[in-house]
Amino acid sequence: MSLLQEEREIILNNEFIDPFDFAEVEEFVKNANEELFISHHFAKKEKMLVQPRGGFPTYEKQFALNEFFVEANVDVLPLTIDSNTRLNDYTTARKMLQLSEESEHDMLNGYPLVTHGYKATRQMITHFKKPVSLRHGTPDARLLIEVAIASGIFEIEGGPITYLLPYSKNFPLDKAFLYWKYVEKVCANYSKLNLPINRESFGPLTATLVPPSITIVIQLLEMLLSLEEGVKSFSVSFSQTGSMNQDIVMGSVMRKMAKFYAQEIDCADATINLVYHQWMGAFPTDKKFAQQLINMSTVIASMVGADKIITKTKEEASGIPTKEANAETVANTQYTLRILNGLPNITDKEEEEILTMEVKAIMEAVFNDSADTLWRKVFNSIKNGIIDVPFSPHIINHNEMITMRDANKNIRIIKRGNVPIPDRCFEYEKSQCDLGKSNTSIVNDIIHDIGIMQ
Amino acid sequence: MSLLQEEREIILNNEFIDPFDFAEVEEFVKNANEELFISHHFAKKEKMLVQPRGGFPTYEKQFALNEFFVEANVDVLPLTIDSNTRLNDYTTARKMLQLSEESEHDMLNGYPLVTHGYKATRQMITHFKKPVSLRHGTPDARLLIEVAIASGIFEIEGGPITYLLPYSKNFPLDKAFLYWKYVEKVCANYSKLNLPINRESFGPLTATLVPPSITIVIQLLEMLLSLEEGVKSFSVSFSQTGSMNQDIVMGSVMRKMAKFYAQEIDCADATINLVYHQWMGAFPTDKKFAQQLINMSTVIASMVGADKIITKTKEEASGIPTKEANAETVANTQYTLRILNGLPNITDKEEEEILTMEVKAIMEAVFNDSADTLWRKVFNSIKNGIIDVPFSPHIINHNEMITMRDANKNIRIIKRGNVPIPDRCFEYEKSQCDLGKSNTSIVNDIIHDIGIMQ
Amino acid sequence: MKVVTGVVGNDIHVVANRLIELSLDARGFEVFNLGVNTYLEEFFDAAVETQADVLLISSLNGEAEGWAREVKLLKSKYNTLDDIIMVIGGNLVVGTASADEIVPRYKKYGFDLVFHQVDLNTGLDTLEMYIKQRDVK
Amino acid sequence: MKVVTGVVGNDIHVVANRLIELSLDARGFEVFNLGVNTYLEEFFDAAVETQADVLLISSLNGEAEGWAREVKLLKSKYNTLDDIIMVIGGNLVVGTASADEIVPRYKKYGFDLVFHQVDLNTGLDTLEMYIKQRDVK
Ligand code: B12
Ligand code: B12
Repeated sequence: MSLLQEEREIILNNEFIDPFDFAEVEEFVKNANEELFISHHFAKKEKMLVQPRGGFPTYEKQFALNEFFVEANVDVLPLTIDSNTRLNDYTTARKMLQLSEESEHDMLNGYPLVTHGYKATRQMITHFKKPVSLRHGTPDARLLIEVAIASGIFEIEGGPITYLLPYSKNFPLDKAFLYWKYVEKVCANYSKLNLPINRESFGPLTATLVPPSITIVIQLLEMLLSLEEGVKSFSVSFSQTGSMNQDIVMGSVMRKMAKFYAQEIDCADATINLVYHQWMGAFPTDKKFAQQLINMSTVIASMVGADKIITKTKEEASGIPTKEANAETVANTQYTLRILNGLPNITDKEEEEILTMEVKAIMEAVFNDSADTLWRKVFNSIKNGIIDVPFSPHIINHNEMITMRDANKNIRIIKRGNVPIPDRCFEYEKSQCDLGKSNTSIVNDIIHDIGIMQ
Repeated sequence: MSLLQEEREIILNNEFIDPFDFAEVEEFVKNANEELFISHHFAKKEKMLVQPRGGFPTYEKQFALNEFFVEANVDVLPLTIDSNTRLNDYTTARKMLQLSEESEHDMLNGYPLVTHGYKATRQMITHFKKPVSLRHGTPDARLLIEVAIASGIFEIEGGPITYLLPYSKNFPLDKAFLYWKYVEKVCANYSKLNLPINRESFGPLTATLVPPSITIVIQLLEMLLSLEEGVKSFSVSFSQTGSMNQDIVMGSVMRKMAKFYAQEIDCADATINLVYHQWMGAFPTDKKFAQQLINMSTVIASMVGADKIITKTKEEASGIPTKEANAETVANTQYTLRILNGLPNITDKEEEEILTMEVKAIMEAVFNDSADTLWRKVFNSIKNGIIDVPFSPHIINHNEMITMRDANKNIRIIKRGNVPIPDRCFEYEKSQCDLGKSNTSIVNDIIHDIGIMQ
Repeated sequence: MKVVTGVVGNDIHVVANRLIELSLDARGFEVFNLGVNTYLEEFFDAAVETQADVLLISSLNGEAEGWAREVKLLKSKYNTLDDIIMVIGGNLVVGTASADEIVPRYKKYGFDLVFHQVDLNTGLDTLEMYIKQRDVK
Repeated sequence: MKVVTGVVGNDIHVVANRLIELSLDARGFEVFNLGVNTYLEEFFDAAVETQADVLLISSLNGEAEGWAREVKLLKSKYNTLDDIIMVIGGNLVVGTASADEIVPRYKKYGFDLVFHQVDLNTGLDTLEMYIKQRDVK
C-alpha cells in the first residue's frame, strides 16, 4: 500500500463519516457523467461559465438554492462550506446542522459537507447534472475533499497560500503546504480515471489593494505545486482591481506566465483556465448601485476573456445573500454575456512589460531560495517577505509592502518591503502616483482607495 | 429690418402665445447664468454629462420630474415636447393641457411648451439652474425654439434630416430644410449675446440596423448646415450599435470627420461635441435585464469617450417611464461613470479606415450634386438614394440599402442600393457576414438582428 | 386572401409593419400595406376598394385606444365590411396593462383578434387558424 | 488614554482593524491592537494588563451577537474593569437589521457605545465626545 493510501485510510476512518468505500467511489468517478466535470465544459469553450457563491446548512435548502440557480441558467453550481467544517470542527457542525434541521433558523453559514456525507450529497449533485465547485477556505481540507470528490464535486478551490494568508491568523503555513500536497495528489489520481478534476486557486486574496504582481506570483506558485503532483487541469484566478485596463493587462500576463511556467516544469499538457471574480472589495450599500457594479464586472470579465466568472450579489454589503438575490445575479450575468458583442482587442505593451518583469523577478527570487523543494522555497519566501500580501491577517505575512491607487485607480506599489520589485518597475509604479497629494490623513486615503466602489 | 427678423415677427405673432417681447428676451439671454448653458459644461470637460429623457403635460408634474432628476444628480435636464405641439397643433395641445390639469390623467405625451409659454417655463428653468435640452421631433420648429430659448433652454436637438426621416411619412423634406435654416440662424444670433447655444443632431435615426457610414454622413451634413449659419457649438451623436468595437470605431471616426469637415468650411472655431445614446432599439421586457443593458451602454459610452450620454429606463419596452424609473437610471449612470476607471485606449485601424473611406465617398457624392446650395445637394442626395436610411417610414427615402449583423453583431451593408459605398469597402462588409447562413426565413433573420438585446 | 395592413394614427413605428408585410407575403396572402401614419378612414376605404378579407392594424406608440373606440361607428357606415376579419396588434396601451384586461376591451371595440405585445409570427399563426376554423363553419 | 482593540471571534476581516489602529493613534490614544481572531477572554485579559480605559471591539462577519451575549457574565469575573468604556462596531448581525433595533440590544449586552455599519471616523469622533462628557461629570 502506498504511503498516500495509508494516509487516506487514516483520514477517512473516523466517527464523523460513514464507512468510506474506496472501490465504490473509484467506480463512481470512473463512470461519472461528463456533465459533472467542469473540465469538460472548459474544453467546449462555448462561453464564459457563470458560477455564483452560496451554501445553506440543510439538504433541503441547498437543494432549493440549486433549483433556483438552475432556473437562472447557471453553468457551475457552488457548494460553500460552513466555517466549523472549515476548521475541522465536525462535532459543532453536526450539532448546528441538527438545530438547523429542527427549526427555520440557519445555524451554519454554509453546507456541512462532511456531516451530510457523500451518499446524500452525491444524490443531489447527480440529480442536477451540473458541475459543482467546492468553496471552502480550509487549511486542512483532506477529509473534506475526499468526501467532495466522492460526492461528484470535480472542482476544488483553494491552495496552501490563498486559503491561508487571507483567511487565518495563526494556522501554521508549513502544515498547510503538506495538507494541500495531499489534496493535489488525490485530485491527480482521480483524474486518471475519467476527465480531469479541476483545481482552482483563490486569486482575490484579501481583495484589498493587492498589487497584480503579488497575485500573479501566488497564482503561478499554487499552479506549479499542483501540476507537480500530477494535476492536469488548473484555474488561475483574480478579482477586479478597480481599473479596467489593469484587469485586462493582469489577465493577459497571468495567462501567458501560467503557460510559460507550466512549460518550464514540462507540464504543457495541463489545461490552464482563467477565472475572474466580480469585485471582491467593499461593496456599495445601495443595492441598485451594487447591481451596476456587478454588471460592470461582467463586462470587464468579457474584455479580459475569462473562462469563468464568479459572481457577487446586490446584497453583498449587508449580509449573506438570499437565494433570490443570488439567482438574480446569475440570470443578469448570463444576459449581459449574451448581449455583449464585438469586443475589441486590447493590449497595453508598456504595462504588460512592467508587470511581466515584476512577476519574473519575484519568481526568480523564490526559485533562488536555497531550500530543496518548491513548497519550502515558497514557505521561506513568504516568511522573509519576498511575497507580501497587503492586509493579510496572518502573523507570518510581512505587511511591509504598501500600495495605493493612481488617478486611473490602478493599484501601484509605493513601498516594496522585501519584495524584489526591479528598480525600473518600482520607479514606474511610483511615477504613476501623485505621492505628494495626500493633504488629508493616511486613514482617509486608504478608506478612499478601498472605497472606490461606494 | 432684416428678412429674418420679419419672418420672426410673423412667426411670433399668433393667438397661441403671449405677446413676445424681443428686447426683454435678448436681455434675458445676455444676462443668463452660465450654468444654464450646456456649452459651459462641455467646456469644463469635467465628466461625461448625463441627460435623461422625459416630459409631462402640466407645469407641476414637469417640476416634480425635474426635482427627481436633480435629486439623482442629473447634469442636463430634458424637456420632451408632446406630439401635438410637434405637429404645430397648438389648439389640441391647449385643450389637452386643460384636461390634464383638471384631472390626474395625462392627456399629452410631453410638455406643451408653446402653450405654457416662456414666462412660466423660464421660471422653472432658472429655478433649477441646470442646462436644459429641448427634445422634440418637429419638422417646423420655428415657433417652438423661439419660445424655448426665451425660456432659458440653450440646447436644441434635431435637424432637417434626423427629425424627419425617422419621424415622418409625408412631411416635405425641402420645407424641413428651410424651417431648420431659420432655427440655425436664430441660435447663431443668440449665441453672440452670451455663451453659445448648442445645437445637437439626432444620430439614432430609426435605431434599427442603420450602418455607421449613413449615420455619420447625416451627422456631418446637419453639422455643416448648422455651422454655415453661424452656430458655434454643435453635438454630433449616435446610438449603441450592438457591437462594442463598432461603437468605438464609430465614435472615433465621427469625431475626426466632424473636425475635418468643420475645418473645410472654415469653422474650426466651433466646438464639436460627441453624444452617445444608450441602446435605442427594441428593449428586453424583463426590467432587470433592461437595467443590465443600460449599464452596459454606460460602460461603452465611456470607452467611446462621449461628452454626453442620453439615457433610457428599465421601463422602455413597456411604456412611457415613471419619474422614479427615470431618476433611477440617472443615479445608476452617474454611479457607473464614477466607478468605471482605467479605461484602455482602443483603436481598430482597419475598421476605421474602411468606415472613413465610406463616409468620404458618400460626402463627396453629396458635394458633387449639381445644386447650388448645400441643403439642396443634401435634399437631392436623399431623393436619389445616395443617402438611404434603413427602416425610415418617410416616402422620400429609398429603402434600397439592406444591412445585417455579422457574428460580432456589427451592422454590415449587404446591399448598397444607390449609396456610393466604394467597392473595396463593400467587399469588406460582405466578407464579414455569413451570407449563406440564412436557413430560416428573412423575417426571422431580421427579428433576430433587431432583437439582439432581448 | 387579401389583407389590408398598416399602422394606425400618427404612429411612425415602421419596423413591425415591414416585417408583417414580409410575413403575410410568405404565408401567401395578397398584401396591401398602407404603411405607418394611416387613419381609420384610409384603412376602411382601402378594404372596400381591394375587397379585403382581413384588416390587420398595428399600433405601437400608445395611440391605439383613442382610435379603436371609433372603429364600430365608422365601420357601420360602410356596408360591405360586415364579414371582414378585424385584427389589431402591437403595444395597445400607454404604460403597462395585462392582456387579460386589454383583449376583452378591444373585442368590444369590434376586433375579432387582439394581440397585445404578442410576437408577430405567433399572431399570424393564430390568424391563419382562425381563418381555417371560420371556413369550416 | 489607553485603548485595547481587535476583531472578535473567528472573524478575520482585518481591514477596518488596521484603519482603526491608525486613526486611534493619530487621535493620541495609546493603542494595544490584538488584531483579528481574538476571543473575549483575550480582550479582557489585555484590558486588565494594560489598565485600558477603553475596550473597542470590531465584528464584521456576523459573529458579534454570539459573543456579545457573553460579555456581561465574563466581565463581571474581572474586578478592575468596572469603569472601562465598552465600544463595539462593524457589521453587527447576520443579514440585515436596522440600527434602531440593534443598538438597544447591544447596550443591554453591556456596551456603552454601539456602531452598526457606522463609518469608523464618525464612530471615533463620538467616542472622543463621550470621553470628554464623562470626564466633566
Ligand atoms: C425603435 C423605436 C423608435 C424609433 C422608431 C423608428 C421607426 N420609424 O420605426 C424612434 C427612435 C424614431 C422612435 C420614436 C418615438 N417613439 Co418609439 N420606440 C422604439 C422602440 C425602442 C422599439 C420599437 C421597435 O422597432 N421594435 C421592434 C419591432 C419588431 O417590434 P414592435 O414594434 O414592438 O412590434 C412587435 C410586436 O408588437 C408585434 N406586432 C406589432 N404589430 C402587430 C400586429 C399584429 C396583428 C401582431 C400579431 C403583432 C404585432 O410584432 C413585433 C415583433 O414581435 C420601442 C420600445 C421597445 N419596444 O423596446 C419604443 C416605443 C414604441 N416608442 C415610444 C414612443 C412614445 C415614441 C415617441 C412618441 C417618443 C418620443 N416621445 O419622442 C417617438 C415618436 C413616434 C411616433 N410619432 O409614433 C413608446 C410607446 C409608449 C407606449 N406605447 O406607451 C415606446 C414603447 C418607448 C417608451 N417606453 O416610451 N421610437
Ligand atoms: C473584503 C472582504 C473579505 C475578505 C477579507 C480579507 C481580510 N482578511 O480582511 C475575504 C475575501 C478574505 C473575506 C472572507 C470572508 N468573508 Co468577507 N467580506 C469582505 C467585504 C467585501 C469587504 C470588507 C472590508 O474590508 N470592508 C472595508 C472596511 C474598511 O470596512 P468594514 O470592514 O465594513 O468596516 C467599516 C465599518 O464597519 C467600521 N467599523 C468596523 N469596525 C468598527 C468598530 C467601531 C468601533 C466603529 C465605530 C466602526 C467600525 O469601519 C469601517 C470603515 O467605515 C465584505 C462585504 C462588504 N462590506 O462589502 C464581506 C463580508 C464582511 N464577509 C462576509 C463573510 C460571511 C465572509 C466569509 C465567512 C465568507 C465565506 N463564506 O467564505 C469569509 C471568511 C471570513 C471569516 N472567517 O471571518 C460577510 C459577513 C456577513 C454578515 N455579517 O452577515 C460580508 C458582509 C459579505 C456578505 N454579504 O456575505 N471577506
